[in-house]
Amino acid sequence: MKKNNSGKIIQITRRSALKGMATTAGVAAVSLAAPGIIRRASAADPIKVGVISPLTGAWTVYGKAHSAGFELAVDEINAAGGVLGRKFEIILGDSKTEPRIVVEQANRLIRQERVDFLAGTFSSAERNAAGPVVTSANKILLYPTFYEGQEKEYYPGVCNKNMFMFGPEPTQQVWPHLEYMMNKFGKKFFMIGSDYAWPRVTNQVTKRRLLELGGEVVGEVYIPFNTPQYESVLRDIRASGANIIFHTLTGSDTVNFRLQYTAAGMKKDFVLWTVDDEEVVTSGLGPDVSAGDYVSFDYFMSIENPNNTAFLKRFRAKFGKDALMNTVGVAMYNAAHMAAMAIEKTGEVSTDALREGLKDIEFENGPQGKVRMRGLDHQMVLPSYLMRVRKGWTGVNDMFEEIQSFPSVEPLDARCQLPL
Amino acid sequence: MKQRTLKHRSLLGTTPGDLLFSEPGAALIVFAILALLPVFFSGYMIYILPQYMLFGVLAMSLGLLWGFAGLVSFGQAGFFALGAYTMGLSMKSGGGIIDPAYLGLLLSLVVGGILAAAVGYFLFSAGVRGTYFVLVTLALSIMLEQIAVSQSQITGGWNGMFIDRMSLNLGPFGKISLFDDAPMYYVILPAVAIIYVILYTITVTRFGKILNGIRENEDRLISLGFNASLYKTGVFAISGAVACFAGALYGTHANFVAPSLAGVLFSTEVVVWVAIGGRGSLLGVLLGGILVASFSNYLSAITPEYWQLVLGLLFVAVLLYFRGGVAGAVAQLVNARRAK
Amino acid sequence: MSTALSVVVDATLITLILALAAFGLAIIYGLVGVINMGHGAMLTLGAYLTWAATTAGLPFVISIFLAAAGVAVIGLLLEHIVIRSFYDRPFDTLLLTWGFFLVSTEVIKIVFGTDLRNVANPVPGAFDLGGIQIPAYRTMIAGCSLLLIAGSALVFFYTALGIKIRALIQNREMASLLGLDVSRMYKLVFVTGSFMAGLAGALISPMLSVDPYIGNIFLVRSFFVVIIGGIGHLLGGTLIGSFLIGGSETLFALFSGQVFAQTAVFAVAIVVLRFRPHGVLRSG
Amino acid sequence: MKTASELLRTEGLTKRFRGLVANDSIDFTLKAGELRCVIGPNGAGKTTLISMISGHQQPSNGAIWFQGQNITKLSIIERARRGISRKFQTPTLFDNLSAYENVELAVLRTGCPPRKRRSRILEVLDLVRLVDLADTTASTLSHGQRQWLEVGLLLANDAILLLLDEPTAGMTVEETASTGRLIRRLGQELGLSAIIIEHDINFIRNLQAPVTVLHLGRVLVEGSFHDIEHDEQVRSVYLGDQ
Repeated sequence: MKKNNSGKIIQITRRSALKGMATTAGVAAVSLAAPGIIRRASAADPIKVGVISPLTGAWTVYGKAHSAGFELAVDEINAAGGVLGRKFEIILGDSKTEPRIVVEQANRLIRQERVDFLAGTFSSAERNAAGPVVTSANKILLYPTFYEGQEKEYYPGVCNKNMFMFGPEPTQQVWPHLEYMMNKFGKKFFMIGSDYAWPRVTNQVTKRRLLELGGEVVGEVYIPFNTPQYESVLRDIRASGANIIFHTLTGSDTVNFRLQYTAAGMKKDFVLWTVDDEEVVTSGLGPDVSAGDYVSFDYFMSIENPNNTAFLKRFRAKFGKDALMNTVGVAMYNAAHMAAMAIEKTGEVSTDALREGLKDIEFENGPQGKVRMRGLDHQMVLPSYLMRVRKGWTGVNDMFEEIQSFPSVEPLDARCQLPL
Repeated sequence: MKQRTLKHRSLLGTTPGDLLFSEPGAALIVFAILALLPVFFSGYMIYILPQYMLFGVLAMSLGLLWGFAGLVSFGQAGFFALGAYTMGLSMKSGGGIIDPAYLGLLLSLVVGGILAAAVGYFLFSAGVRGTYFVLVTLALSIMLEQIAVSQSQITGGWNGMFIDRMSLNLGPFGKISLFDDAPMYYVILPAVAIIYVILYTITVTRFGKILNGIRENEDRLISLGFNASLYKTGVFAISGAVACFAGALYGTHANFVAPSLAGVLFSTEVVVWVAIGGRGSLLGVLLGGILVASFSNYLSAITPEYWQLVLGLLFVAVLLYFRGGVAGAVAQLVNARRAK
Repeated sequence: MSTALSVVVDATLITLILALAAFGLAIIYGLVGVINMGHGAMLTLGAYLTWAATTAGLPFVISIFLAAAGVAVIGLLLEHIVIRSFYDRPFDTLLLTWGFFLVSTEVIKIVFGTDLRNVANPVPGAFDLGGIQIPAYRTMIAGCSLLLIAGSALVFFYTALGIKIRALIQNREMASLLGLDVSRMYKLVFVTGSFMAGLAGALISPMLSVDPYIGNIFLVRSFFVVIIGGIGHLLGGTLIGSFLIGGSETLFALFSGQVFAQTAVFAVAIVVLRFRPHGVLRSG
Repeated sequence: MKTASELLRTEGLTKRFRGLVANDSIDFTLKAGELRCVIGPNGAGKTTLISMISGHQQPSNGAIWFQGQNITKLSIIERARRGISRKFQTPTLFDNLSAYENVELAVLRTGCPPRKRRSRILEVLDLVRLVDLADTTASTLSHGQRQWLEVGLLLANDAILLLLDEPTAGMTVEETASTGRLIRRLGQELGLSAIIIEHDINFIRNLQAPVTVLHLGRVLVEGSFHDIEHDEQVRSVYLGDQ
């Protein structure tokens, strides 16, 4: 270590000239600025939409369906001649699954690409990061993910008049199925989730209804991200005497936990109900690990209705027959179509017009059926499905079997200053 | 002392040419260019550049440690995030008798400095050196991230925390809003320049020279009677304070902070900036932070996978072939030119 | 009673699996002094290669050895191209192996994509021990871990090769005077460590989601295992270190949240490092 | 020999490494301004003795007195600040810094006021004959020059007692001779004391300093070079080895 034959370089560096650096900075400055040259909008110009998706980073797995849903919808809108004679143009930004990058990308899309509105962000943290940006720039954000619901204290990440929520929240995703699960399997719940807001709030909301129905929470644990080993948790679950494991782990921890839960031979003794694992994650789990578990969402690829059949046909034509869709991708799809309808309705491409137009808009062709954006709190009214993972499934078509469903579930009002 | 013609540079006066070709001269040009940019440009670039400049400051906080004292920290992002959280909490608290933003900035210096000093003293006084120090700082940033996640009632947990944009409180003369890009730019730019000047000054003072001694040969320095662990604690404290302060400004600029800002991946990104920029030169490091971060932003939209790969390869190449980084290479070129 | 027993069982399993994950690092760090920040990437590579081999239809047992061999080859290349000229500069090897991590993670993403993968559990089911269900596969890899570590220790202490390697570590100059080919020894050690890391990644793959960052879960923990156990104490050090890091996390988690347990273990590890920089097994 | 001028005294200084006894109850005294050579075959414990005096190793038993104070428990740093400064067997320098910067670091620890630093540095460089190489990076100096530079560091560090571990190792005959002249000058002109570990018999002879012979960790004999040269024990130790 002490002998450092390249020390000379370091030494010279400290002492001397970096004039070249200044030039580099200048060049970089110009390259930064070049795309920002102001363009004037005209009637024939496209309507620009900034889409922020997790294309790289920890949640890349969800990123594909996420951006694909929006792209498919935009193709359909443009094929039908666009809106007000203008086509949609997507400008994609990679969030890298990092809230910090969302701030950068949202600003880039708004300030430099001059998009008319934004869609996307994936996790609640990403959405929250975008909150102040869309508030100060006064742009609309269409948010697709199932999430914890809106509480005033998290403004401007929620309860924001510039945000529209296209995914389900717990009173839609969980409440409708609690009675069935309790009657069938028992009243004792063990809650396990990743340690952040979505699992915690989801559990809190679930608990409220559960207690009303006479249920009981016999254990509640939150797991830090990237936990490799689950011995003590599995032991606690076994000791708790629970009937149902209510599961809100996400990311790779979902897989880690489920692999070890299955390996411990606990599948036969408990019923597991997850509100996180859509087609992509369940595919990742594989049939042995996922079989027999319960899942609830607003959308599954396997739900049977004409809308979905037609939707999947178009989706597969564009993205290949093995491409996966999920609740988030479908929410992005709905978001694009509903934004187009809103613009058509108001005849104007502006934030105010889009906000007014989206309120109480109905979309007949949602892959999950007819859906409606509630004007009061910008929360989507959606169906809710409870599914069981089939034993020995071979693909998304036979992955889930339907247990029960509700075509249209009104969520509780958002805990915000209403109307937004 | 015999009267002789001596070649040592310290015995010769500096000529104007020397100034132009010295690091401060180059820094003057860089800051002048940065100061003029908002005159010619507006929009996203003027919005985002202050953020990258703060990344540059974060890089300088590591550059001081690594390039001058020979200590590598894989935990600088932890201090950066700590600063952002400090700012956020201070803005929420309303500040009491002093302006909350100023309180946040002040506290960030204190909190970052004290945490680094405590950790540094704890380790250095027991002779924990180089490689172990890296591992501890790595663990430190993981711990800070986990604390930010788990103390959700204070930090907002994994969902993050909102931070208002600060305004410039001029006391009796009122307040200047920093909501728009240009005013914010002209607050952050001088802050960055001042930090640069302070850090540069540190490197040429007695303290800075002793740091060089630690980097070159800590045992020799101890044998000369220097309390090396105290100097190392000192430089780590300065570095922590600077990173934390930059984080506070970043927080109020981005309006948001989440735990992943403290994470290992971001921490090590800083190491990459510094290596590429050239750890021996604070200006090189500053520009390394600004340029690599901005290229990351632009190129990642075009080729997200390959850009990271290129960055990784560049990092290895710098370690193997250009230990002085870009700044070192530029300096070599300039010196070669001048020698002719 | 059964809780106590199950805590013991859990702690044992965790200790041994962590020891397995840390073992390759312990070899490389302990014997040739390279802080291999690419250790996590080697675990990840081992897991992905296992996935690739099993997906191609190969039996699990063959797959894990192929995967380990693959990682050993990559380790060989890394050593030959980069590391071998930096053995006397631990700081540089630390950064260079981190560079290896950055590059190989991106290459993994490009080659294998970022979809969630998993390797089918080759030994499903659990067996009953006094009312406690113990997963068969985990028990099996815990056993493998013990065998590997004990076996390596035997080689290390009782074979001619092991004695040569130890001589080398104690005095590099002396070893070269004795006519040992120092650079070949170093290469051998580095490749063995890479092989062990690959094997660990392969064995762990059925328990975890195979993603590009799978190995990093173990990276910092593994370092603490090696440091706390004492560098160069291959058998006892690795096991004791694993017990103190992994086992104590289980114990902390009994009384607190999991997040707190992880943070607390790191804090304790740092304090131990401060007061016993050469590990708990070494005096002074 | 007046005790008033005593600079350093060790009492029963012992160092054990596991089973091995490196220094066995060494009583050693050095006057202010005295130069002393320590010789002995390999493994006699010369470097261990110096290391215990400089604080790089802690004695297993015994005490060290410096300027009338017990310094046995003091750290390297505290001893250096009292004026005990050590040159290592292989030159230990700030390799990537210039000779000037090397000496500057040593000066920075002393009470030298900033405006006098430069002249002090040049004075020291002049003394060790490196003033023309002030700008040269230490790692590119010749081995002999590196030895001198390290001696320069000790001088610039305001050392009173210089511990010189093989100062002429790797030097040419000419360099060795001028090193001898330098060390004598230090004693005569600057009133410094030094303990010099050496192998080069000519060097020791020319230095004309008292010699301590260590053997198997013990003081075998002490005296002038002339006495030592003709001492039977010494002869048997050196010749008996062959």
